[in-house]
Amino acid sequence: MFPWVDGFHWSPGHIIFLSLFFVVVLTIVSTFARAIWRTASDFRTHHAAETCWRLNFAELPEAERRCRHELAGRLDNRICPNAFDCRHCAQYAEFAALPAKAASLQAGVSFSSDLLYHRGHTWVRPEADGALTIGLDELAQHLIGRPDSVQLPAQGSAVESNGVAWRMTKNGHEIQVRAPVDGTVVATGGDKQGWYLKLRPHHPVNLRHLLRDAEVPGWLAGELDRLQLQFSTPNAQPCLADGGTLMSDLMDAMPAADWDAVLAATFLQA
Amino acid sequence: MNVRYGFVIDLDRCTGCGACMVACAAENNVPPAAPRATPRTGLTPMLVRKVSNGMEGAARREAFFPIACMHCGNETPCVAVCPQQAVEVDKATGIVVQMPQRCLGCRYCMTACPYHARYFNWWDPAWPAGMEKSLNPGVAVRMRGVVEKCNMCPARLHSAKEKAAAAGKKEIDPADYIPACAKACPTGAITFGNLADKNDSVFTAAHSSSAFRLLARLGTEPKVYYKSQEPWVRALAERDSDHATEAQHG
Amino acid sequence: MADLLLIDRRLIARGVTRSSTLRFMFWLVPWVALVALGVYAAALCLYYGLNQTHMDNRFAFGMWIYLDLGMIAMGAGAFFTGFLVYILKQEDLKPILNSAVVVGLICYSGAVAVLMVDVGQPLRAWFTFWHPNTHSMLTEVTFCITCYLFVLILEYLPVLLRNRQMRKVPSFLVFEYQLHKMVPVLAGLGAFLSFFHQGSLGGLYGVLRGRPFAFRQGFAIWPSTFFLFILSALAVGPSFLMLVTATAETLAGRRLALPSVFRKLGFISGVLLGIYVAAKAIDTLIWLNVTSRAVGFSPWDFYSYKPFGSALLFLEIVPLGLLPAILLTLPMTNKKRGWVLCGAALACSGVLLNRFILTVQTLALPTLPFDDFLQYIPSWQEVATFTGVIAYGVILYSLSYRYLPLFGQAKGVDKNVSVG
Amino acid sequence: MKFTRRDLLISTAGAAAGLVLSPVPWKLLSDASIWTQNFPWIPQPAHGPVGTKYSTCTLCEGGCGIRVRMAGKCPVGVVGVSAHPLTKGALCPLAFAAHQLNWHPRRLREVRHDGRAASWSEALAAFRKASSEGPIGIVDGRPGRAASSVFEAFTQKQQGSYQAVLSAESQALAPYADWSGVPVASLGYDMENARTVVSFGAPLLDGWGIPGRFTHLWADRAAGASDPQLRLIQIEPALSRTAARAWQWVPIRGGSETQLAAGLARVLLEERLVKSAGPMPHLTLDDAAAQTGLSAGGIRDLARTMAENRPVVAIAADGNPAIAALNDLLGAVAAPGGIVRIKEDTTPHVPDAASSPLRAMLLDSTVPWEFAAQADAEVFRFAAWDGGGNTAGWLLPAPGFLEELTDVPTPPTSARETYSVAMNLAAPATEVQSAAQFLLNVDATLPAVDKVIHARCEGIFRARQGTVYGEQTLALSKIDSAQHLEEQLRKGAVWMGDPPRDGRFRCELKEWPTGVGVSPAASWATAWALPVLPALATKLYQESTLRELPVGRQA
Repeated sequence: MFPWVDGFHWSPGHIIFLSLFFVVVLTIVSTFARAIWRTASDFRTHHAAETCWRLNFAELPEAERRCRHELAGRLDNRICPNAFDCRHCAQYAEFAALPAKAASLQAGVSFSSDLLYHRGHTWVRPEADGALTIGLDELAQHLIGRPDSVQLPAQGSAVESNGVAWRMTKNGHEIQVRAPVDGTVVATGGDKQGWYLKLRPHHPVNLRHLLRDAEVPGWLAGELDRLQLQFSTPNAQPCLADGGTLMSDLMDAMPAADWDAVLAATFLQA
Repeated sequence: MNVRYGFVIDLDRCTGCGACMVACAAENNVPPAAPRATPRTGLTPMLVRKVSNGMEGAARREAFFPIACMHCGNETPCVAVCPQQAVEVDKATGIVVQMPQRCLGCRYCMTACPYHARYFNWWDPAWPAGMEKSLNPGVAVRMRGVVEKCNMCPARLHSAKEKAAAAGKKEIDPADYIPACAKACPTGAITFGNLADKNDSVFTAAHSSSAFRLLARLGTEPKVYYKSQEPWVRALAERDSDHATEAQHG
Repeated sequence: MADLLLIDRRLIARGVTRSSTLRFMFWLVPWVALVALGVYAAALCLYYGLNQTHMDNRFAFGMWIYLDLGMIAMGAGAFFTGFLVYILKQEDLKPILNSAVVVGLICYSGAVAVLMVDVGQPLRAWFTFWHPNTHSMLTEVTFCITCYLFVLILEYLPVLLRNRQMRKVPSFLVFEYQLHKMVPVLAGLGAFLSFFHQGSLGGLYGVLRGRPFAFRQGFAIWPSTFFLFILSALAVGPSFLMLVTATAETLAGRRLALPSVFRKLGFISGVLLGIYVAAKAIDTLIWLNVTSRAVGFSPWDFYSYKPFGSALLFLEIVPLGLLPAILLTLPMTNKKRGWVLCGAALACSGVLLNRFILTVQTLALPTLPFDDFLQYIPSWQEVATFTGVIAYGVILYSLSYRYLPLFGQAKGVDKNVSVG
Repeated sequence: MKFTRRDLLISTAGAAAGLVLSPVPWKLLSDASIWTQNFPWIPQPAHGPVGTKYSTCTLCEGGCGIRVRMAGKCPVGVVGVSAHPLTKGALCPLAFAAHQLNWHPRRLREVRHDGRAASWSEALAAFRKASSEGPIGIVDGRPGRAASSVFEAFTQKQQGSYQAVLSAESQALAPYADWSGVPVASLGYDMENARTVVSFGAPLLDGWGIPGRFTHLWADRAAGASDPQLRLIQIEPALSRTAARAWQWVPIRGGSETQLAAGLARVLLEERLVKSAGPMPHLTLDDAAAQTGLSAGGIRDLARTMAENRPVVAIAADGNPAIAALNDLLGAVAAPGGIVRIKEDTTPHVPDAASSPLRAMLLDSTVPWEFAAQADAEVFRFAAWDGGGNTAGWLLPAPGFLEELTDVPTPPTSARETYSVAMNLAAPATEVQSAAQFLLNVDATLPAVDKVIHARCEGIFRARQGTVYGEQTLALSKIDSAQHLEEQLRKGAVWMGDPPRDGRFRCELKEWPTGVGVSPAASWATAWALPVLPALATKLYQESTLRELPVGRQA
């Protein structure tokens, strides 16, 4: 194999053969190494969370990738091509100018027009001091009720948009909640406080990608429809009375439901 | 001097006693047959095969073909196929050397050999208790899972070379190097020598009119010559294409 | 048990329906049993040596080498589909690419595993790399198959990392993404390696000067069987993929690939098979009239031993060669799924028969004038190892199908995601 | 700092990469390959100096010269001695692996009595007791050795009986001895001067007599030639190894050798193809043809061939008197190329009348296991290898191959008298005693084997004739002392006597004999007295189809 190993010949056939072999081996090794290197550099340059999110987004069912403008009734049918990041959407302004349909949601889940909503069922509230408070929306709270445990990031650690903001467990299910915005953690709350994180944004804050106004009821209506569908398995208890209120602590109330699928769809896991 | 060792085997002198087979095995520390070994799984670097003229009754004739590695001199089939150079043709002697310690036991060489002169160690080499003391010193025992064949008794060549070196000679005395089978043959049917030396008796024998080689038409230039005056033996050996149908009926 | 159900559920991608855990486990039981038996048989062979087989000094190659030749021919779909998709840009074949990679990985890893049992001293397998004899077809095969196995593993890795639980690890997901971007390089490399080892497997027999039944003349250092094996592997790879897909469809009870994919694969397979059959016919004629006669053998005598009659040669070339080539290419039959699958099955049988004849008949035929025609019946250990590898393939494919996105679930990942 | 999953992955990958780049995997690979080359369960041949000794093979009566390679006191190889006057370097296939025999699994390793382990002292006590109670019979498989003298001396003193079991070759010579009064041991075949050898089933090319003597003759004068100097005609039902290579093979019905001999004699006499007018057999030619399965013409042609190519000698596989009578008719008795007398000064040997009934029998290790001892006698069976089956009485481990000092007298069939000595070159693998040594322990006044050998050497030296074939070939007259002669013989030389000055003897044959010999299976086993085969004999019958495993033998 090498000139110092028995059986090596300085003949053209031998040299050609071994050269090709080493080229092939080097190609395989370098391909593998390059993939590892690029992975590492993605993490170093904070692109990893973004990449993960986009790969995840691509795997989501079409129904879960609908454009906010469709939810608001401005458009009839549009699948988001930007992984819900409207900051990069070239057509945002064009669509946002269209008139929205009047929101008329009475699905037993409330929302606040003060809050900006992320599609992963979190809300963002800009504070006067420039910090952003983040909490779980009402629908998610109804589903989970009181979590068994909450694992919050340490103060001072960085949270990336669409990355994991915090983790919770409930009845053996691990729930990863996606962060609606980038920022450094300045304070942590919990389910008792009604909010979970306070972040200080890294850059001048742009919250264009978060849902607001007429988009929120449209979105929630769709989410409730989905839940209705997911709970309507033969052995599931009735949970959403028609037009009624969403029961609280559904995970405890309906242990037989396919919570794996429900939670994944709710928190945007492919 | 150019040395090309080879055998000339006079089939007319062969009585099929099998002394060459036993002597070969004893010299090269070939293990005795494993309990389940058969002629198809045996280790017989030298193998005497019985052939007949295919007739029955008083007209039947039998002869014996001692078959060892033919040490092919051209396009040696086993050398080219070995993936890891465990087979080599020794340039100085023309001996096709099998190196068991290099062999991984893929058996490709065995499929390549038209003479079926290569053998696989299907079992661990084993002797009855104590019998390992009777092994030939200086000849390593091959392990299970490798291919072996006639290497023309390398230990004998080695000691002949040592003897020549001790005497300050460059070339060995031909009398010092005779493989076990040729030495053992009680009728002198197996003769060994330098086929490239015009003065060697095997040269004359190999070029006699009654000499022939098996499957010579494959073009591999085997270095084992056979001799026979008996027409049916020659006809059998040189019968190449039409044997198939006959063998099937016979 | 409940945990097992939960684990199973959590491994299945969201939004796809798979059979119940229990049913899947029942499906696996016989295959796991076969693998266990195969592992036991292989362990016997490794511990006691190859005397556990019915191979012998004449039949130095047996069932296992046949299995290797057959599996590697069938696994050709992996490199060929990759080549079609990434190099020839046949994007419509992309939905079956992952399935092709799994089939390839199964065939190659199975073949390598069996080879490790088949050699007498597996611990010395690396000698081939350390002291390579570059004249040997087996060296070429060993080098290429080993390298290609790594390529297949690298191609399989992105598929594996796209499993629902795997992808939850961010670094896995990012690595999968980065590796996936480089798959075209791997596809090209795979095509290069496969070209050589498929050919070298054919050359394995074609160079055997001492076996006039197998010996062929050729081009440069490669005998004609080198090229015939490449062609036949190219032809039969897509056919085998179709058969695997159709079987998976039957078992899953749903369509996994578009009819257009079948039509396209069938057509490619058919055209290549046609070329192969023509080349094989010409090669056979040259061998009959020139090659074997040059070394003094009357070729028809090779066919005088039953059951290896000349009918087998005819069977290989016409009903299992020409016929499927026509079925797969003719527009009338190419459109019908049934006919395409029938053609694919015939094509696969033809190539498997070709490998069988080259392995078994070559060794059974006598060469010396006083040799006999030999029979060889594999031992149970050989059969068990053989079926163990097949069962391993079924299990790996079943698991991959259940937990990984094998068919077209990777909707436009590359196009829509832009990072950086 | 917290150790995250990511850190774990990175450190694992780093460790793997570091391991690959370190020498560890390469060292492991290389060690693994070295290990595969020297699996601990594979025997390693001995190292150290290897010497060479010359001796005589004692596995059968053939008396072949052997050159033994010795690693210390352990024989590691056997080859022929090309300077040997009888064998010219030839050996039977089994001799090449004879050095394995001492480790044969059926080697007797302990004294056994009625199947149970016993001791030498118990055996000695039992034998002493038996010997005091009644006559002892000693059976010898190879008469004429120094040990045979010890046996005879014991039986003479003890009023017992000495009995010799003759080999098939010796039995074939017995009719001539009976008719002429010359002892069997003084007769031989002068095949070197024959032009035709007609074998009635004797395996001439397969271990008969002295393996190598006739095969050499045949190879040099007959092999392959259509009109050879030496015609070998094999009369045998099956196409044996000898028949296959014979000039002519005459397949006859099994056991009809007597009838064929009679038929041939009738043709010879009727057609006056022979000078003598011996007794005419009663059998007609047509009856002979019918009984042998040959045609009358075939028998006539055979008789003519024999008569035309004289000297001719017929060789029986057993003691068939009809074949001896045929030789007498052909003029092959006491004639060149026929049955010859190899020494003149021996007095006819009259076997001791068995003093019945015997109290006990001592069977020497040379006695075949097929020998049936007197049923009610206590049996002391000496053997190096267990022949199986017979476990009654005493089983006494005897010296194996090259483990005993013994002498080798003229082998049967030899045309010349010979004498050689086999030394105890090998260290016995177990505690062994030869029968002669055992008797010496019983009665210390008996002559010891080495004393007898010494006396025989003195006798040969005094006769001042013959040649010694050793390191050099020397006429005996050139050797200065009996001491020197014995030294030479102990180093592996062989003495060969000159032909007797007067080799005349006559067979008195009044009428054609009607007795029938027992036709033994003409296989290699006839030349193999031992119950076991060397391990490597498996090459011949198990790993190839060259031979069949002799009945009752085992490797």
